[in-house]
Amino acid sequence: MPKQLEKIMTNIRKTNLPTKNDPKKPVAVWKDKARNNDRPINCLNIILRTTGCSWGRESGCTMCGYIYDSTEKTTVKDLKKQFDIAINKHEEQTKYIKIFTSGSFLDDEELPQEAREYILQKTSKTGVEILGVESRPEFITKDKIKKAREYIPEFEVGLGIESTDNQVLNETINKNSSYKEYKTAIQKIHDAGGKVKAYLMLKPPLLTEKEAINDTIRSIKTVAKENVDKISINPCNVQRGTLVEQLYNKKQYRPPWLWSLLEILKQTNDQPTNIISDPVGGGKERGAHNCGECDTHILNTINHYSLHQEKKYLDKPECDCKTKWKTTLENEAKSHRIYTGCK
Amino acid sequence: MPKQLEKIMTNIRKTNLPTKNDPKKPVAVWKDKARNNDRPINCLNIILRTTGCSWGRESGCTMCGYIYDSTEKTTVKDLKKQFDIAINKHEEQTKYIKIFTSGSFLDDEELPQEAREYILQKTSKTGVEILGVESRPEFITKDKIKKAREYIPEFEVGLGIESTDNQVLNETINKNSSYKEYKTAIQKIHDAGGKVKAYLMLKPPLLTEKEAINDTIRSIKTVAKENVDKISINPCNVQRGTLVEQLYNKKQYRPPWLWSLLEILKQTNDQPTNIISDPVGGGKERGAHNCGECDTHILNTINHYSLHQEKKYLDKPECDCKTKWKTTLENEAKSHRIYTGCK
Amino acid sequence: MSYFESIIRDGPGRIGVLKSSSFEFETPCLIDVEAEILDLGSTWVPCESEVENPDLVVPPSKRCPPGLDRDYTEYLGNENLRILDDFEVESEGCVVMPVVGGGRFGVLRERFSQELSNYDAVLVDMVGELYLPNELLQVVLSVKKGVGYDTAVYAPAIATPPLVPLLVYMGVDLLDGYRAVECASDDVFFTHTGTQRLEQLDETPCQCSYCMENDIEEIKKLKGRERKDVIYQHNLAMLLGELKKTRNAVRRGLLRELVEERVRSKPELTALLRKLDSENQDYLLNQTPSYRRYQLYANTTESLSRPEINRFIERVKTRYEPPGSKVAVILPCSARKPYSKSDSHAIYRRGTQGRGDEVILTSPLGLVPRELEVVYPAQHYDLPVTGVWSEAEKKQIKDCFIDYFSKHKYEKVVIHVRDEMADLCREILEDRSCEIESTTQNRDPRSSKSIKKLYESLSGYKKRKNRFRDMIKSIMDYQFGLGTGNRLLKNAKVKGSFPKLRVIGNDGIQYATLVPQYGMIALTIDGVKKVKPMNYLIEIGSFYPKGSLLAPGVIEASNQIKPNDEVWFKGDKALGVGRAAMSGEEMTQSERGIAVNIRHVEEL
Amino acid sequence: MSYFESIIRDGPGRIGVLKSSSFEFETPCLIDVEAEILDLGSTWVPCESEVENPDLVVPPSKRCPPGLDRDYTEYLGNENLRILDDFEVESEGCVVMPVVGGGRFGVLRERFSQELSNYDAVLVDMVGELYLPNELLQVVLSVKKGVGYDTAVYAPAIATPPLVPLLVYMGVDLLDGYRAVECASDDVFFTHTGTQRLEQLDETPCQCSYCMENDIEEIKKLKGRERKDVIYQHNLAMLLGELKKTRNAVRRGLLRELVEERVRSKPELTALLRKLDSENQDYLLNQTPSYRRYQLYANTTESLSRPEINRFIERVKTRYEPPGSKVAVILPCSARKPYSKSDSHAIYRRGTQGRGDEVILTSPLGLVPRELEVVYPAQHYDLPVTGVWSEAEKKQIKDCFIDYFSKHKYEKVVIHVRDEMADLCREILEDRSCEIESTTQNRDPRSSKSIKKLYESLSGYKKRKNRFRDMIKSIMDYQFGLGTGNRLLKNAKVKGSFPKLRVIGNDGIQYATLVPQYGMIALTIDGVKKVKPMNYLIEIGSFYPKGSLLAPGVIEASNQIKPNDEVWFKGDKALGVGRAAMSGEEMTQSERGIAVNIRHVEEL
Repeated sequence: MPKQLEKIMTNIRKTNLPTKNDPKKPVAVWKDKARNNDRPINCLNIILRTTGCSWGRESGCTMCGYIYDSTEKTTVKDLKKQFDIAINKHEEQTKYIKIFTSGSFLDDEELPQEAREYILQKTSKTGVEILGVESRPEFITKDKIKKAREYIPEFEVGLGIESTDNQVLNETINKNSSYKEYKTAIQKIHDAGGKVKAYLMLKPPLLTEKEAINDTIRSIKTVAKENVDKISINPCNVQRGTLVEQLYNKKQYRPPWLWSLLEILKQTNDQPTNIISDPVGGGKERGAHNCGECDTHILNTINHYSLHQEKKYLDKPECDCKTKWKTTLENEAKSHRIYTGCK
Repeated sequence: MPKQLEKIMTNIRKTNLPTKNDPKKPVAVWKDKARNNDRPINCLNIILRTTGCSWGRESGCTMCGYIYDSTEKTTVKDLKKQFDIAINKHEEQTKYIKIFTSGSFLDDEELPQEAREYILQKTSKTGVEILGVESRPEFITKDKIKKAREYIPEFEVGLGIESTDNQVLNETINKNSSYKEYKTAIQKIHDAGGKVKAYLMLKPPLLTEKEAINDTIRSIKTVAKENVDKISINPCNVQRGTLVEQLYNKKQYRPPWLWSLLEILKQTNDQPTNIISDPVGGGKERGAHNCGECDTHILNTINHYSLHQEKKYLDKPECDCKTKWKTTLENEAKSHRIYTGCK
Repeated sequence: MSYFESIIRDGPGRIGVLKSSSFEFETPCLIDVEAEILDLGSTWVPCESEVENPDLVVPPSKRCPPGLDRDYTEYLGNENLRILDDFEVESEGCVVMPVVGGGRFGVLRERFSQELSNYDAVLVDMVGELYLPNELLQVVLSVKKGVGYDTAVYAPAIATPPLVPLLVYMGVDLLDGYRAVECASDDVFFTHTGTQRLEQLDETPCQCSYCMENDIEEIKKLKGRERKDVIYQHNLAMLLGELKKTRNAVRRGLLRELVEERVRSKPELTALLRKLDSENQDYLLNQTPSYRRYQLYANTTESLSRPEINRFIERVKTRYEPPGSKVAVILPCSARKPYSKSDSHAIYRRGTQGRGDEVILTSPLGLVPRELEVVYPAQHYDLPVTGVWSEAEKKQIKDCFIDYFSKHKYEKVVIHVRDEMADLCREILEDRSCEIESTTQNRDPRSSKSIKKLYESLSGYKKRKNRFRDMIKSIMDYQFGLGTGNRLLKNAKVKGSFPKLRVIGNDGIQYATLVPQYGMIALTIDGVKKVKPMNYLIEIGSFYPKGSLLAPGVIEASNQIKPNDEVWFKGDKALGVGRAAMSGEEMTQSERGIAVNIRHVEEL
Repeated sequence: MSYFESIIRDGPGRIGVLKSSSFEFETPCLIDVEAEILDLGSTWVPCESEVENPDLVVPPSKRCPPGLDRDYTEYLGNENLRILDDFEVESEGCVVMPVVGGGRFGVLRERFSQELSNYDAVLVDMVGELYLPNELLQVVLSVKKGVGYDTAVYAPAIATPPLVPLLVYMGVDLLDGYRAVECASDDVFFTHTGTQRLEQLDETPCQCSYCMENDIEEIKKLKGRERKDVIYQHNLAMLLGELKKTRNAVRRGLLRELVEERVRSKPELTALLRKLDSENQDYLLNQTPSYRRYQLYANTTESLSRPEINRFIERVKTRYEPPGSKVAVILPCSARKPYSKSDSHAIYRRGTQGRGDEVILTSPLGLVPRELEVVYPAQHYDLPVTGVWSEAEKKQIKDCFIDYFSKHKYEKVVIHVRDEMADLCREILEDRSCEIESTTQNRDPRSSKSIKKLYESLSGYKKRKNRFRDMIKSIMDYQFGLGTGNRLLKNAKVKGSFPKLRVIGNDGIQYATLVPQYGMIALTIDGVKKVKPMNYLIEIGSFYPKGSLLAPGVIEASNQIKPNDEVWFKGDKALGVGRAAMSGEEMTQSERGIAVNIRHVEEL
C-alpha cells in the first residue's frame, strides 16, 4: 500500500479529529425492513458510539467519515448505557437487530469483552432471530464467533471487503487489508457457524464510472465463490472529512449513478448469493444519484429488488439522463478526466 | 442645371488654374489611323494651345481636365506659330487632319477669326480630304461652317454631346448645354454642308456601370436619328483637376469596364451610323480597363472594330473577370454604392 | 397595413419584426435573403428590373457619393424627397423603403431622416462608402435619431462578419449579402476576422456546409461564375452565422460583450467602438437598461467606458450620500458578489463590527459604497483577475476616489486594502484634513493581524444601527434620485433577511421590496403614492391598462426613464407601477410595442 | 518509423505533421477525428475496448486527479513510468502515446515529460480538470519544456471553441471532441463565445450544416441519444471551424491577433493570456519570430505586452546608441510606415533639416529612434487611432522615455509633439541638466509656425552627414548586438536609395543589404566574415549543406537565435548565411525539420 496515500488520510484525520461527541448516547437508532433467509423482515438498527475504527482513527479509508461519529474515550458503563437506550426501542415483531459501531464489533479495544457480552446477552433476551455486526478481518477469531452464537444462533458478521482487487484496495481506498485476509476471515466465520455479509463499495475515488461498475461486478463474482450469505453493494457517498470529499469539492469526484447500480444488479442476478443495496444518501447530490427526476423511482426499484430479488423490474426505469450516463461510460476513461457534469 | 454642381467645378478650377503653359508651342501632334467614309485612312492629330474652353475655364464638365492644357493668354501670332510647327509634320499620304483646341475651334474668343482662317488656308494647301474640329454648340453658325468648307470641302465638326439625357447632362456632367442645343447645332452644320461627329461619354460620375451602358446606348440611338456622320464613344478617364478625379481618389469612381464598351458596340451594331471608339488611357488604372490580363486583347478588338465595323470579332474576347463585371451590373445599383473593387 | 416593431432591446441593438400583408420577418437579418426587393435605382437612367411581386420597393433616388460637397449633397437629398412626393407604388401590400440622402453629413442625414420617420423602413445609401469610423458612426446615428424608434434602418452592402454585431449595436436593423457577392466575385472569402483571398487559402476557411462539401483546390479550379457562387454561399453562411450570434446575444443581453470581442479583429473597428463610447455615450446610455440579471463581463479596456459602468459611477457621484459615520473604511473587492456574501468580507466584518461607512475599491466601477453593493452592475460584473491593476483601472479608481472624498468629509479614513492601492489612497487623502490609518499587515488584509488592527482603529466609533435601512435608503436614492429614500422610509421599517428586504409602514402597509437579482427596489402602489418619484412618472391616456401598457397609450414620459427602470404611470382612469420595457423617449415617440410591464394597477 | 515534425511556427503555436506507417495527419487537429485511438485506461480495472487496428495506443496509467497532494501525485506518476517500461505494443505501425502524470504540479509534469521526450506524442492527463488559469498554464508549459520540440502534445477533453486558439498558442498540438460529446449529452451547445443550454436557444446557433438542417424546436423534441448526436455534430463542427481558423492564423503569422480576439469571450481566458504574458514571457519570446512581413495589430491592452513589443523595447534599451548629436528632437508618430515616408514627417523634415537625433513617440512601442523606423515591428504595427492615449499607453511611453534620457545625454531636447505628450515629456526631462524647448504652436506640430519654430530651435546645431549610414549601423546593432554596426561599416560605404540600401566595401565587395519589408540586414558571406556576430552563429557537422540546413545537422546553436533571425553557420566543410526557420534552442534539440534557409554557402 503506498505510504503516500496513507499519509494523506493521516493528515486529514489530524485536521478533523478529535470530535466531541457525547459518549453516553448512541449515534442513531432506527427501524426498517431487510432481507434475511430469502424473505423481508423487520429490522432494528443501532449505531453505538465507540472510539471507532482503529484503522480509521490512525489513517483510514479514503471514503470513510464514520470515524467522526466516534468519541475519544468510552467506558464499559457508557457503552452499556448506550445499548440500553437503543434496545428499549425493540418491539415484538422485530426479528433482526443490526449493531454498528462505526468500527469493529469484535475489536476488544473498541468494544471491551464485558460490554460485548452485555450486548449479546441483552439481545438474546429480545428473542430476535438474527444479529448482525461488522468487523475488520484482523479482529475475527473462531472463538469470538462461537461465543456470540451461544447467545444468538444466527450471527452475521458484515465485512467491508469493498473490492476484491488489491490494487484498488491499496491505491484508491487505502484499506490496509488485502482480499486474502478477508477470505481467511470468511472461512473462520463459516467454520464457527457464523454468517457473512459482504459489503462491496461501488466507485472508490480515482476510478471512472465504467471501471467502478466493472470492479464491483468482478468483486461480486469473486466473493460469491466464497459462499457468503449476502452481498451488499454500498455506492460511495461523500462523507465529511474524507479524501473523497476533498476531491468532490474540487469537482474531481462524482458519486456513482443509480444507473450503474441498476446495471450491476442486472448483470449479477444470476449469482447464487442474494445481492442487496441500500444507497446511503441515494438521490442526493452527495450520494449515488441520477438527474434528480428519476432518482426516487430508481431508488424504489433498487429497494424492491433488495427485498425481493426479482429481476423483472430492473429493466423498467427509463429517463433522458441515461444518455448522459452512457456517454460517461463511453468517454470518461479516454478523456482522462473525472466526469462530474459539464463545467 | 443645379448651381451647386456648377459651384463645385468653379471651386475646383479656382484651385487648379491658372497653369503656366508655353503659348508658343502646340500641346501635342501625332499621327494615327481613323475611319472616314467607311474606310481607314491616315490621320494627323494636332492639339493647339489656346485659352481653352470658355465653359471649362469658368466651371466646366465634371470629367474634363483639358482646360489645364490651355494657357492664360495667346496672341494670333502665337497661334499661327503653333500651327506652323504642327503642320510641318504633315506627310503626303495623310488625308485627314484633326485639330483640337481643348475647347471650341469655332469660338472667336478662343481662336480669333484671323488665326482660324490662317489655319484653314494652310490646311487646304496640304491636299487633305477632310478636316475635323470640335466646338461647343453655342459657337456654331452656318456662316462659319460655310466659310470653312470654302477651304476644305469635307469639314467635320465634333460635338461633345456626351449624353442625350438632360438630367444626366445637368446633374452628373455639368455640361451647360441641353441636347436640344446640340440638335439645333447638328441641323446648322448639316444645312451648311458640314459633317457631324458626335462624341458620347461612357460613364459620367454618379452613374453605375449598368446605367452608364444604358445611357450610352440610349444616346447612340437618339443621336443616330439625326443622321450624324460618326459617333465616337469616349469612355470617361480620370483627368487631373476634375470632380471625377476627386471621387476616384476617394474610391467613389471607377472608369468603365472595357466589357461595357464591347457590350455597347455589340448592341448598337445595327445602327445606321459608324460607331467608333478610341479609349483614352485604355487598359490603365485611370482609363477604361478590365482586370489587366485581357485589356490589350480587348483594346485591339475595339480598335479593329472602329476601323472595320465588323461585328463578328466583338464576341471573341473571354476572361475570368467577366464574372466580376457581370456582378457589378447586377448588384451595384441595389447596393447603393459605387463599385470600385472589394475594399 | 405594414409596420416595424422592436420586440427585444439590448442597448440600441434590437430584435424587431418588419411586417406587411405579404410578409413578416425578424430583424436584424439579411433583407435580400428574407424578402423580394424592387430597387428602382437612380432617376438618371432607367434600368429594367425582373422583380414582379416585390415585398419591398425602394423608390428612385439621386445617388450621392459621400465625396461630394455639402451643398450638392443637400440638393440631391432634397431631390429624393421631391421624387418621393410624386411616387406611387404599383404593387399591393409592399413596404416602401425610401432612400435617405445626405452623404457623409450627419446634419443632412438627420434632417432627411426626420422627413421619412413615418415609413416602416429607410435605406441609408452609400453607407458602404463610409468605412471611415467617424463618418459611418455619425451617419448611422444621425439616421437613427432622425427616424425614431418605429422605423427599421437598412444599411446596404456593408455587412462583413466582424462588422455585423457592431452595426446592430449601433441600431441597424437590416443588412444584406451584397458585399458578400461582391467579394465572392473578387475571389475573396469572408473569414471570422475579415477577408482572405482564395489564393492565400490552404483549406476551406470554416465549417459551413459549403466549406465542408468543397475542397479548396477544387474551388481554385472552378471557372468564373461557378467559383463565385461557391464563395458567395460561404460568405453568406458566415453572415447568417454572425447574425444568429448577434440575435442570440441581444436575447441574452450580451450584445456589448459580443461587440467588444468582435471589434478586436481590426483596429478600425476597435477605434469605432471607442468613438461610439467617447463621443456618443448619450445615445448608448439612453437605451441601455438600468438593471439586468445577467453578468457583465469587463474584459477589455473598452469595458471601462461601457454605458452601464459610466452610469453607475455617475450616480454614485450625484445620487449617493453616505450613512454619515465619522469614519470611512476602504475595503478590497471580492470575486463573489454581493461582496458581503464573500468569505473575505465576512472576515473584514469581524474587524469593522458594523462601524464606519464602508467603501469598496474595485475595477471597473471605481468605488462601490457598501449600501449599493447589490445594485446592477455592482453585483453582476466579472473581470479577468490577475492581481495587478492596469493603468486605466487605477486611473478610474483614483478619479472616483477623489470625487468621493471631496464631497464627503470624515474625521478619519481607515485604509484596509493591499499595499499598492493603499499607497494610492494615502496619496489622494494626504492633503485633506482627516486622520488616515492603514490597517493592512503583511500585505494581507484578511490576516488576523490586519483584522485586529482594523478593529482597534475603529473601536472609538459608534456601530451603525440599521445596515439594511441604510441600504434601502441608498438604493432608493440611486434608483429614483436623492431624497426618495428618506421619503419611503418615513414612518416605515425594513423587514426580512438580506437580500430579501421589504419596507413595511408602521401602519402595516407594504411599500416596497428589494429585488435581489437586479439589485433594485420595486414599489407598491402605496409606495409610489408615498414617494412620488416624478422623474419616473409616465402620463397615460384615459383608459385602464392591464398586463402591459402599450406605447401608443403613453402621452408623456420622463427622459430619465431607461429600459428596465422601475416606473409608475397615471392617467384619468388608472394609476399603476411596473417595469419599463423601453426608454422614456421611445415610449413617448413610438407608436408600437410594450412600454411598461405592469405589476400593479388600480382604478382611479 | 513514426515521427512528429513542426512545419510552420508562429510563436509557440505550430502546424506540424504526425506520421507513422499507417497514418499521417496535420496538427493542430482533433485527434479522435483523425485517428483510431486505443486507450488502455487505468491499471486498476480492465475495461474492454473495441478498437482493432489502432493508429495510436495510450498505455495504461494510474489516473491522478489534480486534487491529490504532491507526494501521492509523484508516486502515481512514477508508477506510470514503471508501467511504461514493461509495456509492449501488440499492433504494428502505431504510435505509442504515453500519459504524462503530475497532476497540478509543474515540476513533476516537467520531470515526467523529460522522461518521455523520445516519444512522438504525449498525453497530458487530467488537463480538463485544470481550468484554473494558472494551473493549466503551468502544466502545459512544463510539459512543453519537458518533451522538447519533436513531440506532439495532446491535451484531452478540454477543447471548447474560445479556448482552441489559446491552447494552440501555448503549444498544444492535439485536441479532441470529447468535451464536445460530454456537453452534448448535457444538452449544451458550443457557441462562439462558450456554451449555451438547449432550452435557452431560440434558434440554432450557427451556420454549420447541422444547424442549417435542423430546427431548434425539433431538436428540443428529440429523445436522448438522438438529441445528443445532433448537438454533438454541431459542437464538433464548431471545434473544427475554430481549428481551421487557428491553422489559418498560424500560416499567416496572425495567431497572436486571433488569440487576443478570442480570449475576450471569458474573463478567465483574458486572465490566462495576461498571465502567459506576464509570467512566461521568456517562453513566448524564445519562439516568437524576430522579423515578420505581416502587420502587427495592436488592438488590446494585451497587445502592449506582446513578445514582439517587449523585445523591441528591450533592444532599444540595450542594443541602441544614438548617432551622437548634441540635440534630440521628439516627434509624433504617423499612420504611414515607415514614418519618414509619411506626409507629416516630410513636413517635420523641413524643420529639422537633418539636425539632431530624432526620436518618435508612439504606442505600443514607446519610443522609436529614427534609425530603427524600418525594423520589425516599428514599420509593421497598426492600432486603433482615436487621438487619445490610454493610461497604459502613456505609462509605456513614459517608461521608455525615462530610460532613453537616462542613458543618453543631450545639451538640448526639442519637443515637437502635441500638447498632452509634450507635457509628459517636459515633466520627465525637467530635472535633467539639459535645455528643453517645446516647438509645437497652436496644438499642431505640422503648422508652418511650428515648423519655423522647430527650425529656429535647431539652427545652431550641425546637420547630420549620413543618415543612411547611421541607420545601417543602428539596425546592425539592433539585430546582432552593439558594436556589430561599426565593424560592418569599417572601410565601407552605404549605397542605394532608401529603403533599398547596400553596404559596399572600399574594395568594392558587397557586405550587406537592407531587406526593407522586414527591416533587417542580410549579410553576405563576406559580411559575416567581417562582422562575426557570435551570438548568431550555428555550429554544424562536417558536411556541405545545400538549400536548407536541417536540424539534425546542427551541433550547437546560440540561444539568442529566434525564428527569422539572420544567422550564419560554420562546420569543417562549409560556411554560410541564411535565415533561421526555428529558434536556436529548437535547432539544437530537435531532430527534425529545416533549421535554416540558406542564402549563400561556400566550401571551406
